[in-house]
Amino acid sequence: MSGVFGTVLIANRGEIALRIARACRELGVKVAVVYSTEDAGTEVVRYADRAVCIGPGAAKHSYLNIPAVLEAARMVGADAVHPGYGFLSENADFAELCAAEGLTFIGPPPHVIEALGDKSSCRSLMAGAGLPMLPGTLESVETSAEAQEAAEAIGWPLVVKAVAGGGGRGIGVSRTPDDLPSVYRETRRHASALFGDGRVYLERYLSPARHVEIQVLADAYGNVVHLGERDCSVQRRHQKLVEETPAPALSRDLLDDMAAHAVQGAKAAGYVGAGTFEFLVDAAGGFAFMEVNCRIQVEHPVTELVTGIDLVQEQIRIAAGHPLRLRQEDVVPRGVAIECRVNAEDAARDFAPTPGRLEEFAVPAGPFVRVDTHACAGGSVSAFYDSLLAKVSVWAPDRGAALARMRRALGEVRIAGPGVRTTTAFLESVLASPGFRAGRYDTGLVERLRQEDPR
Amino acid sequence: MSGVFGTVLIANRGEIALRIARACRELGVKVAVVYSTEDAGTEVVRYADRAVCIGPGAAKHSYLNIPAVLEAARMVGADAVHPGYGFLSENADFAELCAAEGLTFIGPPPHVIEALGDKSSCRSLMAGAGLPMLPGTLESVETSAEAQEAAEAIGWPLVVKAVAGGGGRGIGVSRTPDDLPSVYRETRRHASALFGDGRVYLERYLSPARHVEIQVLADAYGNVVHLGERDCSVQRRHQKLVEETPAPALSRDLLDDMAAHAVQGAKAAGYVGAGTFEFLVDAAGGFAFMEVNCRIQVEHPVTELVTGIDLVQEQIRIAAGHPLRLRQEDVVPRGVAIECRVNAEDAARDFAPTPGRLEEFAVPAGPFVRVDTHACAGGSVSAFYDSLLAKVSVWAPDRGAALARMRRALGEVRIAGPGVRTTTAFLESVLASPGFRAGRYDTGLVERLRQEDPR
Amino acid sequence: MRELLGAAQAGVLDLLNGLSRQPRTLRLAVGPVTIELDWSEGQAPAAPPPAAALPTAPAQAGHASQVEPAGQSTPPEEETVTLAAPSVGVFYRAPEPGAPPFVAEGDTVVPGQKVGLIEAMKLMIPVEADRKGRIAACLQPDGMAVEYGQPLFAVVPDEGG
Amino acid sequence: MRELLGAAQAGVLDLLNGLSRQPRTLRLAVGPVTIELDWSEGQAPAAPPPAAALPTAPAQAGHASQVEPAGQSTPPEEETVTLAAPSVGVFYRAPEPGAPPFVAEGDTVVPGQKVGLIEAMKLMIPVEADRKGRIAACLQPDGMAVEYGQPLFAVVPDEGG
Repeated sequence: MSGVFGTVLIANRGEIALRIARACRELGVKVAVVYSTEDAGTEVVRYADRAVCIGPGAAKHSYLNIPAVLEAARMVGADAVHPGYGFLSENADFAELCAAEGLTFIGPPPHVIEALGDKSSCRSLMAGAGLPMLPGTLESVETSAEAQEAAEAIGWPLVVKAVAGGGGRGIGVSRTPDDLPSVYRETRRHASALFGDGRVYLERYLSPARHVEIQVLADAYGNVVHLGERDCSVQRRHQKLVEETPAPALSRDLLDDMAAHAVQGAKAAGYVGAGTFEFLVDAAGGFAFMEVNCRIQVEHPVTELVTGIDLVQEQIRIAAGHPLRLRQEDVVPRGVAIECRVNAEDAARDFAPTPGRLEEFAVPAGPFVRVDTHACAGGSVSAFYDSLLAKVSVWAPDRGAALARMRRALGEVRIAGPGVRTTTAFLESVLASPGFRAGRYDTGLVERLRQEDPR
Repeated sequence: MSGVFGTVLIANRGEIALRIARACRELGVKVAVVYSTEDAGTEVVRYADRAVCIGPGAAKHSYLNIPAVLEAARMVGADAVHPGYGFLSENADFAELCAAEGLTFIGPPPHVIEALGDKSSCRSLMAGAGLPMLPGTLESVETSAEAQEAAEAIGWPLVVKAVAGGGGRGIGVSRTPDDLPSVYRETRRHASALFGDGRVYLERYLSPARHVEIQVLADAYGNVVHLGERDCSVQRRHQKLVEETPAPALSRDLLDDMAAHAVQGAKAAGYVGAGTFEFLVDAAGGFAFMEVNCRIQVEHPVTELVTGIDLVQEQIRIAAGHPLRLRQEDVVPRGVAIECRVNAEDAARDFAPTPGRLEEFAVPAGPFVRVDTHACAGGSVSAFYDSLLAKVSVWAPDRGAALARMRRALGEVRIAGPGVRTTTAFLESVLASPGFRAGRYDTGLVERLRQEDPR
Repeated sequence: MRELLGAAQAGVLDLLNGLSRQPRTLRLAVGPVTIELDWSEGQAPAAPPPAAALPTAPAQAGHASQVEPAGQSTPPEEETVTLAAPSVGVFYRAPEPGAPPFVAEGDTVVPGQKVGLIEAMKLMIPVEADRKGRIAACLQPDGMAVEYGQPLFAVVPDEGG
Repeated sequence: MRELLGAAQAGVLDLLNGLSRQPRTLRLAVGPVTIELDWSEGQAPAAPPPAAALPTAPAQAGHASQVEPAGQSTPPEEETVTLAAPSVGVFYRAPEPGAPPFVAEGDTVVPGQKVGLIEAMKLMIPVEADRKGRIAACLQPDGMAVEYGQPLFAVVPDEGG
């Protein structure tokens, strides 16, 4: 593979670090990783050609420690840095500092991350590009009175969102004029604490709705293709639990229209790399733009399974300056793919994380099943990081077969350790629910299931 | 899944037993397995809804013990028996006894197994169906003098083959008129010992050649489709080590022609179920029929990976009397798939089996990699059965990417235990060889590699 | 040097894996090889329990497995071995329905004596005693479907047998 | 030397990872390889060392880890703890090129005393002693790239510190 990098430093951990390492191997690129003392025994540290310990368990002092990551890149002689998802993946400053160090940041250019990461500028940009928007304020709302005024124009229910937010964090819902002041204040406070930026904006609240996102790939020469959609409506407090493609029970026309808008948005933003355009779809089949994720997504395997395209390899090629090898007509999704996130959480205790040692850890295998995991028997789930244990994905020619396959696959999960619980049984109950089986579900599904079966 | 079976008994062990169990689960069929005392601790015994111990380690007293298998089927109330590959899978008597017991044998009807299993009747049948044959005797050759006479008509080199043989066993090569009498006697003797049937026939010996086989699916109503080819030329003493599809460096016309002949042959034989038509392709691009395998093949995953069709589920549906859901135009192979057989064998000691306890057993995972295995850390490789540890299969859009992926995957194999060796490094050397990389290889590849690097 | 170290580490782990009981100390040098293991436990080790492998079911058919080693706190019981099913099938205690059983509890048996039948696919496979002894218990009822190796009888072996 | 040390560290980690039960002491020499593990509990083989978590290398930065408990057969050695790198980066022993090092072997140090620098992305991060003691050895040469937690100095703690 001529013309990609000599060494890529992976500035991440867990399953995605291993996923990226595998892509590098296949491209003939040397793999370096950073790790925290907490992760010293993990698989990717062994897998990599070079591994550099950059700090203690707390992410702030390791995976979010920009000087340490850059120093590690220098130490191993990396040409490029892959940030994975989370951590520094959508940090425009980090992307900029990489460039200053002569390192290629595998992701969009810093100014694009910045423009799309700020919800206010992102909404302006996308509205300008012709994407359908929910009624809301384009600019941030600076006072409670201003919020009240804007809210009356938008109508209730509405959502107060952090300008610097994303990924389901920094969101408050106002259902009546009465609760607006407190929701407004609360969300500002949270936004300040979470993102160091208290600005918020208001938007019509569409819920329940379907959460559908479009995967795009864009090269540095203005070529953009989309790789179809993922339906991520099975969420608990804005955290995705199950994702699938194609989106069931939505018309192909609607989805094609959404995809075309995503491509339009990516072009308008000067997007480069792999990115995701998130939309909400209402019961009437209208859709509205929500946000852009400037990184590889956790749920990218479902897109890979139906398209056959290795998204991480494409990211690396694009970052190395290669033009896209794919034209839109080369992207031919086939069949149905579903991903279930097996988390170390206790569904009975409001999905509280359950860190601990893994005494038993067996994941599914066999035909048309893919598992992305970094965990292993004898390893442990660290309390320092997210609770994702394994992504179990299946492919089948049709949705019925895919559901049967996923049930079979989840039945093969055997994970045990002192104090460790997993979401496996909860995922099985989602799969078994009539709404999910019929493909007629929305972001309210999980809450409805939990009320039926509070465990 | 209405109309398939209530309970299927799996009359096999190892990876294929688990593979079949998974297919049953996905079809909503209860899984029963038989096992020997040697296999009491294996994964499929735990996986199944019912498991019945039918005898000691020696296959003759367990997996080949027809009364014990049938008794187990009765005990668990099975509706059907899946024989897997090897053992009783091509035993017409067993198929017949199943029918007598009211059990559906998941495979072709007994008379078809019989007609195709006897190489003499099979060759007559296929020659009659218009399949290209190598020059040879249609009937068995009963005396040394008769052999001499037939050989002179065929020409040297030629191969003396057991009428009851198959799967690479019961074959002798005569290179000159001088060695014919001894080769003839030896092969008869072997055939008698191996199959209880000393009859042999003669055929032109084509070697080196490519070994290419066509997968077919046929229902009970005369509908037959093919699922493309597999190139299985990487062999050591007629045992396959690596398989891939499509067959590289062969013209699509040739392969289409071969596939059309296979379908023709299946129709002529009244074939029902999943079957494989094996052909030899010479350097000039001519091909000739070799034999039919009346069972699921070890290497079926490569076909599944490019077609998306679950062959074992299709076998079960066909056996349950369903008409084929697929028309030929529904079979659209996509991309490239390769399978490597990781065996517990010592390549340095002429691939001698290395049974023993598995202290470490880690197999590859991640995007577009499938592993079929029954083994696990803490388990062991039994000296009673074949040495297959894991089938590592990969898919990619093109052959170059598939090769890179397989190299990556084999690099993730970590198998260790006292005395246990694996073929992993040898497989890596096959993948790295210029002949294999170029797709220009034949059944002589392995021998040439071993002479270059005798280890 | 580095390789030596790796070998030494692997050596330690292998050693430990091969040990049924973890030692108190382990020392391994390499340049002309020393290995030292110490299991001493301050006080004198207790009297070792009688060596007796516990059965793994299904037991090897035709081979007796010791199933009830003498308990330590209970008064000593008779030691028995099991006679296991030589085939999967239906177990019969008598030659035909209504006939008296081949053997009853308390009967003594000699090697080769027929003590039951297993019917597998209309074949009648005899169950035969493999040693001299006394039937302590019949472990399966008449007409029960049994697997290969499943215990059928508990037998008190005759010391002289 | 650095490689050897790395190998030794990795060796310790691998060993510990491979052990089902963590030993009380672990000693690993390298020049022709010695490995010693001790799981004994309670009673005194020698004067028990002060309770200190066993090191997992790279050690928790800023925290001292005990690396060399007294050997049993050799005459008692000085017990040392390591001072580990507080950051990934380039380790400097002196404030600037040509200047004398912050500390030399044999020097005594007090908590908070600057004993080195780590340069990470042009930031100069001080390495400070975390206890009273005497520098037994400097384990990394000037200008060496080090990882977080990598041992920089061996320090003999002052009992009174």
